[in-house]
Amino acid sequence: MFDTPLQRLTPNGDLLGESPLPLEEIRRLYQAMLSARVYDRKCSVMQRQGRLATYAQFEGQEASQIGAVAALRKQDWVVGTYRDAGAMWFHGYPWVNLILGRTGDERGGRAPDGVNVTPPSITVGGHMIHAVGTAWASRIKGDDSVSLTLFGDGATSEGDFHEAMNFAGVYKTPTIFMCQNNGWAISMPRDRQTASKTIAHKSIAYGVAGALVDGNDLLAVYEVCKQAVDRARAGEGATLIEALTYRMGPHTTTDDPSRYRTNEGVEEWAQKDPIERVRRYLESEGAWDPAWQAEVESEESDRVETAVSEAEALTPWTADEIFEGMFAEIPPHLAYQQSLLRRRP
Amino acid sequence: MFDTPLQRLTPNGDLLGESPLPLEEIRRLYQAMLSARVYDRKCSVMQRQGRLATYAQFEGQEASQIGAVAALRKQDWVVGTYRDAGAMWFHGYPWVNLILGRTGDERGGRAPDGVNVTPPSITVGGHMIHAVGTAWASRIKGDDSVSLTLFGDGATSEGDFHEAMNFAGVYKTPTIFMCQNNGWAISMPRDRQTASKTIAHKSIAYGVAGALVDGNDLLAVYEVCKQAVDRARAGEGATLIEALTYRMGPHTTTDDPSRYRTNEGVEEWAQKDPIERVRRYLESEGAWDPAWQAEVESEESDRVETAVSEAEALTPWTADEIFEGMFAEIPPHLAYQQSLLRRRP
Amino acid sequence: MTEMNIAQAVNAGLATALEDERVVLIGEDVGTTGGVFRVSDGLLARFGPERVIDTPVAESGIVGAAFGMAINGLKPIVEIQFMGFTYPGFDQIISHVARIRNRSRHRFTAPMVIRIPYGAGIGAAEHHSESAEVIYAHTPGLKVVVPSTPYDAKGLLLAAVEDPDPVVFLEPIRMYRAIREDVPDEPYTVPIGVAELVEEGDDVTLIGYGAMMKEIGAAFELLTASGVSVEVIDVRSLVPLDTETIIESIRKTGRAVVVQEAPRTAGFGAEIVAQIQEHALFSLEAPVERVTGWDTIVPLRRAEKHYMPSTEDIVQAAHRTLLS
Amino acid sequence: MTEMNIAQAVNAGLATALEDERVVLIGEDVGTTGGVFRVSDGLLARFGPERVIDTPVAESGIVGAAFGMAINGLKPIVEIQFMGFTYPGFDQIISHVARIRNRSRHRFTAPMVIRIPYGAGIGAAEHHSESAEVIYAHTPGLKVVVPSTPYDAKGLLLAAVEDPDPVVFLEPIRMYRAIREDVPDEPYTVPIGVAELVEEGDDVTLIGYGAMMKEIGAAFELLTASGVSVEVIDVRSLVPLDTETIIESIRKTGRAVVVQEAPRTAGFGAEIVAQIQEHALFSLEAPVERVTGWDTIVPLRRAEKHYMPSTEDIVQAAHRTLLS
Ligand SMILES: Cc1ncc(C[n+]2csc(CCOP(=O)(O)OP(=O)(O)O)c2C)c(N)n1
Ligand SMILES: Cc1ncc(C[n+]2csc(CCOP(=O)(O)OP(=O)(O)O)c2C)c(N)n1
Ligand SMILES: [Mg+2]
Ligand SMILES: [Mg+2]
Repeated sequence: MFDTPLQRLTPNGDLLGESPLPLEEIRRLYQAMLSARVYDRKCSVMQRQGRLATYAQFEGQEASQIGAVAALRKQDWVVGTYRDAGAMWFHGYPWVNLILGRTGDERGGRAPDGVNVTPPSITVGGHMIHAVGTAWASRIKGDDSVSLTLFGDGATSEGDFHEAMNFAGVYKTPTIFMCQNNGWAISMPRDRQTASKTIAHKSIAYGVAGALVDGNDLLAVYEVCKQAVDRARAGEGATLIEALTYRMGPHTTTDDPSRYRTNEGVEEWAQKDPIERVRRYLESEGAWDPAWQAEVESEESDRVETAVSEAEALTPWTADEIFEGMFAEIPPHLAYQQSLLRRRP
Repeated sequence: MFDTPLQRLTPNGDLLGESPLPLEEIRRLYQAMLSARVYDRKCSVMQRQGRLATYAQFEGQEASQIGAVAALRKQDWVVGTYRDAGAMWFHGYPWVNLILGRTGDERGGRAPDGVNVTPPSITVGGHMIHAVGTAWASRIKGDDSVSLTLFGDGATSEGDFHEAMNFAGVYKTPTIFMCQNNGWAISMPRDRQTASKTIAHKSIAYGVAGALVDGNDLLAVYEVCKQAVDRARAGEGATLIEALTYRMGPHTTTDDPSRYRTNEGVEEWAQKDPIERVRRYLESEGAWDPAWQAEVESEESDRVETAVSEAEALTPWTADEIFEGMFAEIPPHLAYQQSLLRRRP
Repeated sequence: MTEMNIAQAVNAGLATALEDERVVLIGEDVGTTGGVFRVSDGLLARFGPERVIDTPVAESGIVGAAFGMAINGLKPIVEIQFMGFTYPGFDQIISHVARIRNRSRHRFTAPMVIRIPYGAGIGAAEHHSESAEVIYAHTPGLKVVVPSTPYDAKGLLLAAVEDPDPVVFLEPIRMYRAIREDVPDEPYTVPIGVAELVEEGDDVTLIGYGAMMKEIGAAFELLTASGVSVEVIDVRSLVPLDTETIIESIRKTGRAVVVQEAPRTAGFGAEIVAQIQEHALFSLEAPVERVTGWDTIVPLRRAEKHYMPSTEDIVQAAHRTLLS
Repeated sequence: MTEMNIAQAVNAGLATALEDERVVLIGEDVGTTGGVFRVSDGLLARFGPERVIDTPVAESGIVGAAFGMAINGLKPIVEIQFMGFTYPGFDQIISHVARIRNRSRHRFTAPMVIRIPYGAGIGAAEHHSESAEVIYAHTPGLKVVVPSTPYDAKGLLLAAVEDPDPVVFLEPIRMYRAIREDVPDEPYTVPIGVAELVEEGDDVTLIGYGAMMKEIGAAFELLTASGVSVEVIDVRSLVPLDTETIIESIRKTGRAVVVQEAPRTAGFGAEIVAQIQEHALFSLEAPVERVTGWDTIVPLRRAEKHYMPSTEDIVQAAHRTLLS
């Protein structure tokens, strides 16, 4: 069980078996991956320029994130982490929100109405159970939304992962647990994180379906997630998916990976790049040309620039505003504290 | 995997395969099970008489507890719960301590020097990781003690179970996880506690050895635990053992099981009683007679009576003494509070 | 009107709340057995297992799942069996429940109630006697209420369910069956953030909440009998605290005893004292007295009485304030 | 003597502590990377992976395993990466670490140190800015210390390691590299439970701890320059609190400002105020002022400054006390 990860596209872009998606859709997802990478790299640069607070790159994980969200419908929920900007954005969370958050502004946390994407979880592990709750509520309310939660290999060590998986198993909630095993939890390599053979094996402990997939393979990720989503929507319960991928960059912009890993892993995984792989496939199908690529990249770059300018143009909160997010109405003790704050010079 | 629990003695007392223990030792363990049952029943009675606070009976689980501890050496650790009095006692924790605790007196929590038995865990789930720590410390200190932790089926749902198992897997600590699956966690039946096929299956999630055993079969429990202890002592890491048993009584003396279960389960399991089973076996081997049984029961009954009298004879704490357990030395703020308390009329 | 005790009043409140389809009750043993205190007795039969949910033993999971339900449109009422078992679920409360409104700038909210039986006095085992209310009171984003009467229990519960924000609802175990009073059969709310002036008097103000109101009531009787004119305030709501009612009283009496069952150091009583001296220092004729539990683990049954603030402690403290 | 900052002083203290074979250091990323703040830099190389232990991401597991080690004869030093990540491990601290001595009547003890970087001021993401010290201060069975200087950092750490009981050791993130001073190379301890009288003065007492000592120091300068005679107390140890030093000072100055970065309601400042009014009410010439963070989530980078108590706030508060 869980011996080899599902693969549909080899690193060379060769299709194995049947494609789960039509070519046009693959082009659309390719474009999304490209966009995500443009965003991701721009953010790293901006962080170095001091325009963003700490930033957590997701380069290398684009297929896991875009492929997973591609299996969802608009009304479904996405509950992810600080490293899941690609997934959040592809489900409708605007770049400008993500960037706002990264400049250090709470307003970034507000998804547009109708977009069921929670703010990125900063603490590790606590958010997965929320996707059990949202999925459960959907069922109680009688709508057929499912909930996708994204998390890392490290997060599986937290007790909350266990409680979330166990609840999902007992109550058969329509939840898809998407573990992006990117090899590292800050400095902790996957094989020191748990002695479990794979993370997919952990599904057994909860009587929940499990799957192991090449996380750098857009088509395989999509296929596995689509099956999980269909099962969930049909009332057959949750699935734990382990997507094997790699964190190409540092943990965050404050991290120095040279303290704990050599470049070997990075070089090895560069050969398995999730974007290049699809590009080769598209090219072999005559569905890719450099001009299109350049156009997408430059358009996306502009879009991100615009988002950054928008975010930066927003006047920071006034002192008064920091009290406004706490309750529906400001209670007397906060009003009093506001008055104390106002007398500051 | 984990399809049928290991059995060595059928409910009729027929031996399957080879006995892991010589007859004399089985007689000794039989006697211990009897003693435990005498204690357990006496406590229930005393609780009804108002002489003990809430009491959690373990009737039906004697083989799981005595069999497990029988596999230990004196210097090993036992880390159990409110329902593990049998195991604690058999590892050297005096009845008088257990009873003191149940009368509502902290002094019951003090194991004699050299007896490595922690006070019973009242909160569910938190103690298992302690047995990872004690085992780990033994290894760091270079002694070859192992640690046995006992817990219930319900406890496996807590996040702390997960973190304990995962640490045990990663660090290969010499820890034996003994889950007494007694079918219930207060009103929650095992099949609503987790969708895992068995609890033993959960070992897979941690890369830890697992075993499923008939928890009402003294010999099988001993055999499985002995193997686990030997592996642990040899540096081969932890084992998760699921012992299938049944809680014959209420959850505690304040519980009313008729609210959530019929008597069927109790009657069914009465046929598989762990003590009667060994009795039949011993009888068939000519190693049991009613006079011996009566003697053991009455001696033990006296011993428990004496323990009760001792416990009750102890003067309750003075007001002053409640401050004395907090720190090695009473710090000024507690001394101040003591002075406030002293001015009480 | 029906005469009932606090357990029954909470039960009645829960039944009323569950009439709203968005409300679910979730916790360990809340269904089949009706809860370890029988507070949810009969609700499973009436509202079904989809709305009255028995869970595995996993407090973080319970709070976290309820939180997920809340952000997706439901109004969960969580029961944690005893306050000592909230700690494993504490991260969910502090890191998620209390923060989602701010984190998402009102896009997602957690209109949920977390019911926690709390307090000592019944000779229970360790962890069954906790009074850790100050932890919640100190956590921004939570409201914290504590009824001490059947009427308030039902009314505050329904106010908590109505509230658009998370409310920690503390149920004093020792009081569950200690008093009975007439409670309206209709739905009604007791507003959160409003203290109750239980007795009016001129010489000294006794301030408390939860199970301590019983000791305060007894102290009131004794003090009154000895000729002292005593004002009594049941705080009822720790957050938001009704500072005004307290300060007004101190301005009148100039003396106060603040009673809390929790350990002394940095308990909620300290906050009340701090606010009194902030707003009414020059009205004080004597130091405000704190009558509290000690900075010890609540002792087990045989010595528990040494821990509990008693009527006599309160009477003595009141007399001390009257000395200066 | 070597000039060092707080991060280096803690590092030096850890290295000294690890000379004792019973001491282990355990936490996320404490080994290979030397901790996210590099506070344990070099210790893995020096003491090996059995004594400097990188762990999975599991705070409850870390505290619980260390606790198990402690009752079996070791003296673990736990690092939790940020205070916001202690909550998942909170149950272990409150239910086990703080209680085992009482529960086992001294048979088992938990001589361990729980190191927690805490506090805001570096523009970090949510959960990286917490000041939840009062939760520990309110928990019976724990000692709680907070150094604000390199000298105290090393000395208090070594005192905490020596202490036979569990000590929560809070490291003010904002101060890690903010100041440098000479620190003895030899082992030494700063006693737990003793406040430091940093400055002597007659008009008003400024009281604080941790990162707030920096603001207090700046306020001291400004106030002194404007002719006010200011006394400054660095509490250093929340539990046990050095009440005597505080009360003595108030008896002299009659005025005080208590500063805490944590949210206002029921923060540790309230306890200090409560004790002042208990023991020195009639010495007070003015209400004790509390300068605190607000009952909000610490805002993210762009608005964080609105949360943080500032030098100016303290100066103003001091002036207010001088008005009456
Ligand atoms: C409860 C908690 N503990 C610790 C941290 C510090 N921390 C941030 S990310 C991280 C590693 C997470 O690894 P993984 O889950 O694999 O996700 P990745 O960063 O690789 O995407 C840690 C330990 C945290 N944010 N929250
Ligand atoms: C953290 C915590 N949550 C809840 C409880 C209340 N409680 C006491 S025993 C119990 C059920 C435990 O079931 P199981 O682990 O199967 O053990 P058993 O009682 O069957 O021996 C519960 C929920 C508790 N003591 N601690
Ligand atoms: Mg990772
Ligand atoms: Mg059980």
